Amino acid sequence: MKIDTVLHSDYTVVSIAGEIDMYSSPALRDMLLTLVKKNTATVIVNLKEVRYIDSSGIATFVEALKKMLAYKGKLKMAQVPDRLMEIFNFSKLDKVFEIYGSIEDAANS
Amino acid sequence: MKIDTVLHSDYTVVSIAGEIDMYSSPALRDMLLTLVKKNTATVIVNLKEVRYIDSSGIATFVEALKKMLAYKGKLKMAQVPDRLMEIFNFSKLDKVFEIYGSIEDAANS
Amino acid sequence: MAIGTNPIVITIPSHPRYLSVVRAAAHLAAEICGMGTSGAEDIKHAVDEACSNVIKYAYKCDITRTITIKFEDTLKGFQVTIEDSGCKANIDDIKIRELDEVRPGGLGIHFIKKAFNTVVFDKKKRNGNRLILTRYRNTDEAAISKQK
Amino acid sequence: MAIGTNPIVITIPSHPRYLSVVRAAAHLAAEICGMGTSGAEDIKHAVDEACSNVIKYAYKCDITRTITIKFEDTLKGFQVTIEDSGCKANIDDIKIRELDEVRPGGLGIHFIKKAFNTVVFDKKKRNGNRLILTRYRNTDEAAISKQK
Ligand SMILES: Nc1ncnc2c1ncn2[C@@H]1O[C@H](COP(=O)(O)OP(=O)(O)O)[C@@H](O)[C@H]1O
Ligand SMILES: Nc1ncnc2c1ncn2[C@@H]1O[C@H](COP(=O)(O)OP(=O)(O)O)[C@@H](O)[C@H]1O
Repeated sequence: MKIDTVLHSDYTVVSIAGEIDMYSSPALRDMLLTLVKKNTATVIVNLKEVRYIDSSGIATFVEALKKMLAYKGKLKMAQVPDRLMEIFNFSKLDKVFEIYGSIEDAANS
Repeated sequence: MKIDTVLHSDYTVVSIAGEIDMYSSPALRDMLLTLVKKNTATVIVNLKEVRYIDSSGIATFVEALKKMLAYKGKLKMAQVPDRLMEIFNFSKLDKVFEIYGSIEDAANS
Repeated sequence: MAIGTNPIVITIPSHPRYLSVVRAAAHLAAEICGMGTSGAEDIKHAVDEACSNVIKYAYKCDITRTITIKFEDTLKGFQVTIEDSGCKANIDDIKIRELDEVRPGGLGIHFIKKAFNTVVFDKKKRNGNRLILTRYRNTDEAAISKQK
Repeated sequence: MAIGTNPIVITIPSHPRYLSVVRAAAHLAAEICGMGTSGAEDIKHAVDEACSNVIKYAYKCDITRTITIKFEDTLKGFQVTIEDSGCKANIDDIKIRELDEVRPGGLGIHFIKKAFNTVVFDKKKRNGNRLILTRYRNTDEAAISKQK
């Protein structure tokens, strides 16, 4: 898994590539919690290059979302590949996360 | 491995996708020898979607080439991915096969 | 694997780093056994979750142990057997939470049950655990879901 | 695999259909052991060729047997051990042809030697064969080629 973070004036884009599993999700958690600690208002997670996510990856996003809601921050998902969308649907997370087709859509919403 | 064969007036294009190994190369051999039996003048092998080739795959191409040379037929390789080109170079087959960047180049040569 | 032939068996150290090897093997084994593209994806995911649970719960994150995973084609269908030598799983501990209750954790079992028709711990195993997962042949997603 | 930890071990039926599982495992194991992208590709290829040879020569295409492949990180480097219970390989039979002589066949050994610094059959094994392949740590392609 690779994580690439870009800070824009209004939002921060976290682009992830590869597989999010029990091995890699701690690094993702560290990154998201760093943003949470800074009370980042809007985090857009670009999932375009993610080939796999397991329950630990989902748990990581849910944890970050809950922490962000506490200070009224927003965690938005963008460019979710079909297979991941299927997993989000199955986990009923499509109702929990804001999901957008593109990073622009996520930024402008 | 998947093989797709298209007959044109002047040449036949054999497009292969996936992995060519000891398991799949017998099917490739069957296909090439069918073309050889018909004394097909020009066979262009499109390797664009081939992710892997082992020695049995290479042996299959060498066998077909030798059989085609016997009736002055031509076996041309097109769109060879970098990793395969490396293997052809290592096996000194870059000097044995005619290799082209595109199917058009192979057809027009 | 034709039915009744030798299984594919893989042993990894109990470290999350090796889960990618198990996933690749599970995916290919399932494809070879004719489980279809989406079936193979679900099986890969489920086996990964089950192995993650072995590391977390049976081995309590001790990364110096081993996990053995067996893939075979049986009369019943595609069968995966996961063995460890860790703490016995207490079935009562394995709480299945409702998916509607959104919180981190508790999803793994759902992914395992999504892919497999039967999920059982073999009671005959003395030490450690032997989890036997079976996906029936020709089950479509709908049939698996309905059973739940 | 950190040096000295448990190896990854995989057993497959001696049928070419399962070589894809071995390739995936070899590639990932090599990557995890820090063999680099091109090193991992070469290792994958070499292990595939060695297993193909077991099926062809040790088992004479009997697909009902098994092959066991072990991947480990040793002090020497990345080590792959391939075991079968077939006919003993006669070292004298393993002729290495010149690459310049173009003919079908005889390339496998070259791909094995391209990826690994040492290629030896363990003489201690009574029945069947145990091929031990070692790629030294920090070997670059150039160094391996020069040795030949
Ligand atoms: N192999 C196992 N051994 C013991 N307990 C387990 C095992 N697998 C799961 N459990 C128990 O079942 C619960 C639910 O597991 P799971 O759905 O994978 O979610 P999570 O691990 O995120 O809590 C776990 O919290 C744990 O208590
Ligand atoms: N595992 C093995 N057991 C016995 N003989 C072998 C084994 N591997 C290779 N050989 C011998 O070495 C020769 C060269 O092998 P290789 O380079 O893989 O080419 P090929 O299999 O295409 O002939 C083979 O023809 C065979 O006689």
